[in-house]
Amino acid sequence: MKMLINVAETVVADALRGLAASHPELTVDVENRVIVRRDAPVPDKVALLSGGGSGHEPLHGGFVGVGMLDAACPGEVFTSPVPDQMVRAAAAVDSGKGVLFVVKNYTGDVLNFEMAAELAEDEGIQVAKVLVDDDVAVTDSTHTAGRRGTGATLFVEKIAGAAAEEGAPLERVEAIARRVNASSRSFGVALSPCTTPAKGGPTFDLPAGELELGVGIHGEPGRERRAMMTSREIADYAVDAVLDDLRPDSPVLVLVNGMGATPQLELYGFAAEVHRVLGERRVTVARTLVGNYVTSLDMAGASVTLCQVDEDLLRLWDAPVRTAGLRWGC
Amino acid sequence: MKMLINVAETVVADALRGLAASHPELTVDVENRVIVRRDAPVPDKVALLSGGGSGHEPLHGGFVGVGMLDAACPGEVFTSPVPDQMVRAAAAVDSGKGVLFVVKNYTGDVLNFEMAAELAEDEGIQVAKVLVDDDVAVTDSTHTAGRRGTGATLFVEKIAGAAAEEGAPLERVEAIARRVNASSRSFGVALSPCTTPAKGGPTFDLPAGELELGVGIHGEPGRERRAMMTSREIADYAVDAVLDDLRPDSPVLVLVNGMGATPQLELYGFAAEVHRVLGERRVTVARTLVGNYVTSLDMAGASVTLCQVDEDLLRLWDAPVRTAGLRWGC
Amino acid sequence: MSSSESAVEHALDTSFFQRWLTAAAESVHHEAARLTELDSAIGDADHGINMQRGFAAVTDALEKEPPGSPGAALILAGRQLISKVGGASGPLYGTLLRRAGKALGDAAEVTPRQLADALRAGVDAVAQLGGAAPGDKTMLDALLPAVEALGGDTASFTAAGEAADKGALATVPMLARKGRASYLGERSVGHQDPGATSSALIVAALAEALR
Amino acid sequence: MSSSESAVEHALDTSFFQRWLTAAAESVHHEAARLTELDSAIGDADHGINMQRGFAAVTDALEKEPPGSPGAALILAGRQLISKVGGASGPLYGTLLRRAGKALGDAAEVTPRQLADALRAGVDAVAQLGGAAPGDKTMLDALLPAVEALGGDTASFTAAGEAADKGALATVPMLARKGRASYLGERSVGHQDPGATSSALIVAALAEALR
Ligand SMILES: Nc1ncnc2c1ncn2[C@@H]1O[C@H](COP(=O)(O)OP(=O)(O)O)[C@@H](O)[C@H]1O
Ligand SMILES: Nc1ncnc2c1ncn2[C@@H]1O[C@H](COP(=O)(O)OP(=O)(O)O)[C@@H](O)[C@H]1O
Ligand SMILES: [Mg+2]
Ligand SMILES: [Mg+2]
Ligand SMILES: [Mg+2]
Ligand SMILES: [Mg+2]
Repeated sequence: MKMLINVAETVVADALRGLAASHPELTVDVENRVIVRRDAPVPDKVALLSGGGSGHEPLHGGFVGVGMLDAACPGEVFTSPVPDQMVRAAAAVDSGKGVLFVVKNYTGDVLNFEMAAELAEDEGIQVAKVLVDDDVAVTDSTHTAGRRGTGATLFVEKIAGAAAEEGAPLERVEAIARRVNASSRSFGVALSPCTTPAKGGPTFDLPAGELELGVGIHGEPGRERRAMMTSREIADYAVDAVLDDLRPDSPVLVLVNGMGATPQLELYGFAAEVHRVLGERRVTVARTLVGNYVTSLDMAGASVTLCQVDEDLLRLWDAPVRTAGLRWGC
Repeated sequence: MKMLINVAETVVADALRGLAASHPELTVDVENRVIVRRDAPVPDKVALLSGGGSGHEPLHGGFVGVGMLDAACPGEVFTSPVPDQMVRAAAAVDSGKGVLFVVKNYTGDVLNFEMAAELAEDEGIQVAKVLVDDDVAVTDSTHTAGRRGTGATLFVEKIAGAAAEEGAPLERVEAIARRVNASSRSFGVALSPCTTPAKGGPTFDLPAGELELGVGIHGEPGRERRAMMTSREIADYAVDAVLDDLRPDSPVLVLVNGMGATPQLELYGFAAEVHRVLGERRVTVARTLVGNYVTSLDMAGASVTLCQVDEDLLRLWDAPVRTAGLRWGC
Repeated sequence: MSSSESAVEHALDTSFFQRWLTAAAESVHHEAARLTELDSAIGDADHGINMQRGFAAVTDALEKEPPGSPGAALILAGRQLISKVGGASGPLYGTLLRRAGKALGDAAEVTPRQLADALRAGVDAVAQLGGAAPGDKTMLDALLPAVEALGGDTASFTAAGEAADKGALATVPMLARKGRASYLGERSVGHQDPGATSSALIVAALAEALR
Repeated sequence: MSSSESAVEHALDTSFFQRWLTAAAESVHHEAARLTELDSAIGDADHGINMQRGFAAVTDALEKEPPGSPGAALILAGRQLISKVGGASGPLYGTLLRRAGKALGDAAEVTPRQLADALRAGVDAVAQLGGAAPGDKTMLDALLPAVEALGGDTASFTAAGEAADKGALATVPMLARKGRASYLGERSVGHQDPGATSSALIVAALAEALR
């Protein structure tokens, strides 16, 4: 499998160099793998910090900036970052008002962020944590690692980031982040596996004419394999899977997310079907975002995330944001 | 080849339905294939109209909005739109100050827009045209169809769109558009072919371990096929090809454009190499844009576009823009 | 059809033109995959689907608003192609038929010679619009030999079809200098031009329409 | 090595620990592709590369800042794994070694029994941190049998290696309930757990370090 890279070993560092060169509004520490808002620490502001394996861009580095994250820590491809990164980043962004760690629910992320939180607290930084676990394809039970964190991460980071930008204290920013996560559910499908630079080939075999239902974003196969379905059928399946778990009684934010290699033409066609199902299920849509936001390298496929919002959350969603990957209002 | 679609025949209409559902700030005429700013015609403003084959999204429909295009006319996949679309769109956006057609230099686009211009003028609409032809992979001579229009289209639409938004008259908007085009050059490479819905398979064969240099955005093979190169080598080759033709003596805008299926992680790594070469060649970078903007369905690969700017053009580039595909400042 | 018969059939009425366009549409429909395949090699893999969409609209329109004269039939068809095809081939074929239709005026019947002259005018308009010359590996390389071969009787229709076919075949070794294939430079050599191929189908339909 | 020899070698010094960690690093390096392959089936295809990166940092650190005691060696190694691996395995293996190192204190030499107890404490810490139970198809399924097999003499190192191997193999029919493989539900059955496999390599290196 061909890739636009130098060697597998340097893909993350190379991408960070490119991010630094392309976005002067970011401070990128390539060696230590920390991406920080150039104006950090923002005085009297609660800071948001996230991170996770690379390969999901623009998540998280593309979400660093005004109104969203203060710092992001990219790990190796599909590998959670190490505590040293988070501790360094926390020190760089803490204004004294504390730092919220936004953590996707994967064992690796959870453990590394937990260690980082302890170390950061040892250094006198107040830390709160929110765990994102929105993927309904995974049964949430004490007998599993719990639901994965996927598309809802964007909603959590944007909305909690807006609250922090408004000057909310750490407890409120944390509470909002938890509320957004609790109000969000996702479901994803893959039409093709992805290719990790280290492996150089597809992470799983998917025969022609079949698709994976309930995939995550790390190249892992899904819960179920089926004969290829139409955009319409996939939308029915995915939205119903989400609505089985989340029964919105107020409007929703909709993220129609591309996994990386699905053309925008297809993604918007899929968005049409998602809106159709939502209409049939009498769910009101407040805002829609369509694009490649929480990706899985070159995987073809898409995911749907719904986030039920009230007026307060919607106002925070609409608030200005200025990052490489998401921008409006400023 | 699997696609997230219903049937090949409806991909464009389906995508337009999705665009309409997701972007209430647009008026989308699905049947007649016209995408228009909801507030069109904007009083006393010169209107910008573009269009071309589908499959290059967000180009052009994703660039309709404040500070960029007033209307876009999507054709079938990789097929230029028909004059009826442009005539209808021109009538919808003309405020009386005239309409600038932004046309990529492909025989089909040129002929269809020419016919549309004649018909629109018959209806009393003042029309000016700018031809975008930035692709240095194609020899520009009277014995060819001339250079193709690719990445520079984004620069032309953004900068001329900003001028129109400021209230510039048609001649000035047209002159600026021409200047941007004359100051822009592009070069693209493909690591994989793309798959058109109608064909259902790759548009050309590219053996493992080889890449196409000098590709366009319609699934056509490039000028030359070579053994696979590193990101560093590709950046050297592409930037030098551009600089052979454009010798900037002032800062440049840089577009590091993904063809559709290249992960952002790779694209930013490539951006790092592009910046490296530009530094070595003593070219100053004013702004950089990295992402999938002028795509070719699910093709893997990237293109580099440079646009030499003076202070006036840079100010127009930085001016607010609010579209589905490009947004800042508002 | 023997040449003695053809003498009395020299007058081509509106229904002949309808049969011609319908035969062309059928032929394009059957060969659509091949046309797309040819366009995939040196273009963007849409010529078959473009032509199919366009000619489907032509037969639709002929049914819905039956034209009153040969000229009206060609103008109607040309307008449909312009409105439905897009791409390079839409305006070019549309112009070909519209221009030829205009040349025929509103006569209820025309002679093969008049048709030949009208098509010649149409092909000239294509050359002017597209700026291509013979040998540039375009539809012109089939259309020009075809109009050369058209004469004063319907027997020449078969000859025109053969000439167009030969012309299309002759595009294989050519280096494309117009249209999308020109981007490939030397790599365009060795492939038959899709537009020349569809032109040959349309010209061949002339003789079929005599039956 | 005969059991009569092992009696006099019961004292394990810092260099033994360095040899152990170096042998583990080599083994991980050689088996990296296999570990990644296993992780590709039920995980995210990075376990080999993760472990390789981590243990390369361990051997580097052992060279650059040679530890003064067995405990210091394990703590140094654990810290490196935490700082360099990431993923689930980094904190877990890091905790295993740090915890075991802390249990050994700053003694210049330790007995096999002390090592066994320290590793038992380390494995308990892994269980607590990760929340996994035996049979959940994780590294614990190799580590627990290994510490069970460790006894008062170095001969038990070989037995521990074999027990870890058996434990790793026994993960094949298990349904994953922790870590990334748990997302697959039933589809995780039939694959060997990558972490259990790397654990077996690390435990097997104990006996190698005796040579
Ligand atoms: N300038 C031109 N003059 C005459 N014919 C042309 C010209 N450019 C293209 N063509 C013809 O059009 C054909 C391609 O048509 P089509 O595939 O439908 O359009 P597009 O190239 O826009 O995809 C070519 O094979 C060629 O015969
Ligand atoms: N909760 C847990 N407790 C014990 N071991 C675990 C746990 N979660 C995962 N593991 C182990 O970690 C291994 C995966 O490590 P690795 O691939 O490096 O990390 P990641 O899963 O983050 O990519 C699994 O094979 C399993 O043995
Ligand atoms: Mg991992
Ligand atoms: Mg085309
Ligand atoms: Mg074509
Ligand atoms: Mg893994």
